[in-house]
Amino acid sequence: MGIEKFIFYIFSVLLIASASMVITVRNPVKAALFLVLAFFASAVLWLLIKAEFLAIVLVLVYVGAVMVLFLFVVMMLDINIERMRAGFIRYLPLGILVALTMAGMLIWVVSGDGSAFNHSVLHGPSYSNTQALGLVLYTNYVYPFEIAAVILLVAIIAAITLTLRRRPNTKHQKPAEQIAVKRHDRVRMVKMKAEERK
Amino acid sequence: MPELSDYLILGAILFSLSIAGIFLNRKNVIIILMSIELMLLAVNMNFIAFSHFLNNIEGQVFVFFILTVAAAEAAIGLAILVVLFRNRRSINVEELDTLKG
Amino acid sequence: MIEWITSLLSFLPSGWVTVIIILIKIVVIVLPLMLAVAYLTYAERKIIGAMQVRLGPTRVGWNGSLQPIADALKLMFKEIIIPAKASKFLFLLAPLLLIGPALAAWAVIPFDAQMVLANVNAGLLYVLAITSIGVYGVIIAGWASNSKYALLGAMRSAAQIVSYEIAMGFALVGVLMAAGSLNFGDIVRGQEGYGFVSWYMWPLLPLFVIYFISGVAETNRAPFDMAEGESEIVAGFHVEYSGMPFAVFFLAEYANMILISALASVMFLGGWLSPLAGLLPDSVFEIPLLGPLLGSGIHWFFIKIAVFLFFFLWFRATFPRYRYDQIMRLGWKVFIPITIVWLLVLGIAILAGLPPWFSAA
Amino acid sequence: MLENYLPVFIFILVGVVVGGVMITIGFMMGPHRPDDEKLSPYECGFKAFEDARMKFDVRYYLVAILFIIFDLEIAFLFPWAVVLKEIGMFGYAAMVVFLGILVVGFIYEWKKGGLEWE
Repeated sequence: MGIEKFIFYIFSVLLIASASMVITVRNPVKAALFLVLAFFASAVLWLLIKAEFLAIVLVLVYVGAVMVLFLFVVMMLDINIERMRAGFIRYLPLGILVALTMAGMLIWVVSGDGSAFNHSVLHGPSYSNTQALGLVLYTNYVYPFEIAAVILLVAIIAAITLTLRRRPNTKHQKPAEQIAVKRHDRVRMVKMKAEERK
Repeated sequence: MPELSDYLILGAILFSLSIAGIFLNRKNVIIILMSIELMLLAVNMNFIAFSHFLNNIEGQVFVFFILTVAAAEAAIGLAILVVLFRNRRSINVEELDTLKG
Repeated sequence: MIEWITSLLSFLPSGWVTVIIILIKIVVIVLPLMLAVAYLTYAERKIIGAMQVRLGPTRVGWNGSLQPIADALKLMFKEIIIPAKASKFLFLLAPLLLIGPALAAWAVIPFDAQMVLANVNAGLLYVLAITSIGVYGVIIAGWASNSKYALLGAMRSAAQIVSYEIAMGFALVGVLMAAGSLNFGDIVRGQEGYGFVSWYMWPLLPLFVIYFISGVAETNRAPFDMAEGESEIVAGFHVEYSGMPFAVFFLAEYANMILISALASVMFLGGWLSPLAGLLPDSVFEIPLLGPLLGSGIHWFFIKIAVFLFFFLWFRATFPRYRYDQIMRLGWKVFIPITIVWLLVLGIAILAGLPPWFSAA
Repeated sequence: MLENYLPVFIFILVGVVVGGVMITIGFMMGPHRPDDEKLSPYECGFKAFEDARMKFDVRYYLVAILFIIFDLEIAFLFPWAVVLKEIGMFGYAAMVVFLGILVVGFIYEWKKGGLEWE
């Protein structure tokens, strides 16, 4: 067994174990942390088949950003865990049944001798996965690329319209106005005679 | 080296696990969202495996787009969740039936 | 050296030898780093002391030079308090999540033309990804403490770190555009040519400034230490920590400072390159003793790091603390627009082949 | 390529182990004399009267959401920056459009006051 295969099995087991924990663990905070672990394991697995850029982007965007939001939400909304768990046992047999059927069918379809499909090539040390991706992404896939921008735009607008609620009577600092202030706006020089002491 | 089928089987197991996750946690929106993330991860796993073993970079381009859409989905999903929690004090799926006729 | 170790370990299988050599190299990086962290705290107290016309530590050792060791020993013998309602595992995991990335990022940083532990193609991306994990340490520390102040501090720190990470990411993209490579070694080699004139800090000046300020904000250092604010409020997300776990947080903060300085010097100041290489005639660098000193080498890298670290301390001694809304405004409303505009300007400059930085391509 | 990532992986492990060892040393060296008062969460002199896990200003979520979107934007910029010289003016124009669309979102956010903290 080569070292690559060994790494593959270790991280596959880690991935499957953490994915199972995500769906069964009681505390949603722990579920989110296990999901982070799952993303890590898959990043290593992707690295194993030379998808260098995407593996790191997975860590950057999912672990670094999406899961942070998940954690924010599950930590800060004090969710009643017990009530959410109701029905877990009831659906357990059905869930296992569906999962097993699904997994069985999928594995039956995809297993077999995959070596016929192995057209992978060994790249030299100067090969950059990021570069190869970039050369395709901004030329052949330029329309999907722009659509991705539109999707992100929609996400920005949706997030703001959903969550932002202006509170009345809040005070903001306006630096431009502060800087523009002249002395005579604030200070009035008054000339007066010295008063006699009483 | 691991074979193509190794990755595909892993993807299949992951996908089934996330389906089970949706069944088991059908009241908890947060876990359902997490299961969806796992599901997309399984799909991405297949795309990347095919991309590598068929020596075609376009599979990875697709994964990039899936990542984008999934991240946007998670962002909006959680935004909805936060607003929901603020209005209803609950994120239980069964209590979200206000629109039912 | 490496051959000698290899021959010494020849009785082991070759895979193990590789791992052991990597471990030795890591130790060679980590130990001086730890020492640097310890003496950075000393430098901080001495320099800020001098700036405020005080002496700083003087008692332990000559001029207080053993003070950091004494501090470390003291922290070792302190009781580790874990709050009653805290989640024990996560509480102790949090400091590890901060120190791990702060050290691991060093794996891809080139110290010299040959000295780099992992010559990874996507080095810059790796650094950005690994440093973004640090925010977990902050959030988990705040949440696991089950204390209001810790949680408040964690939310503030996390939001601040996350905001400045965007500006930082954009600044890194600028470096990437200039160098056309994600590999740190290539980034430094792209700055060769006319000494300090060829450094990327000139064409990327706004990004350079923004990168460094964001780095200060990322590490929660003054004047962005709002979440900590030791003279105003309690200590932020690590208010419940004591003893060694606290020391680990402290260590991570200082290790991050050194990391930011190292990254800034690699990306904007040409890493190990001498500011004079290419400007002076070659014969100057062949003078014994003086020549190697003026020529490119690892010492220039350390000098540049030291300069940036001095800036960190200088900032702390000089600037009054920002208010939270001011921190967020600076990050979102000032830095992000500037970086986006500059990236587009830079794109034109690169496509037009602006000399001396981009003409080679 | 994998050989290059092995040191990185080991370094991550070492980083975590270093922290772990330090905390273990602390546990071995330090005293253990817990009492109720010591283990209670920090308060300004009074007993904690509610669980610390409370609701937060929705603005924090908004920051996190916007962070995801900008992070993705950065992720899209990375390969572009690497290949900019190869794809030339066409690639540059593609990115100008991309950033233009997102700047619309950014301006919307700004005008709506999504960036104001009070």
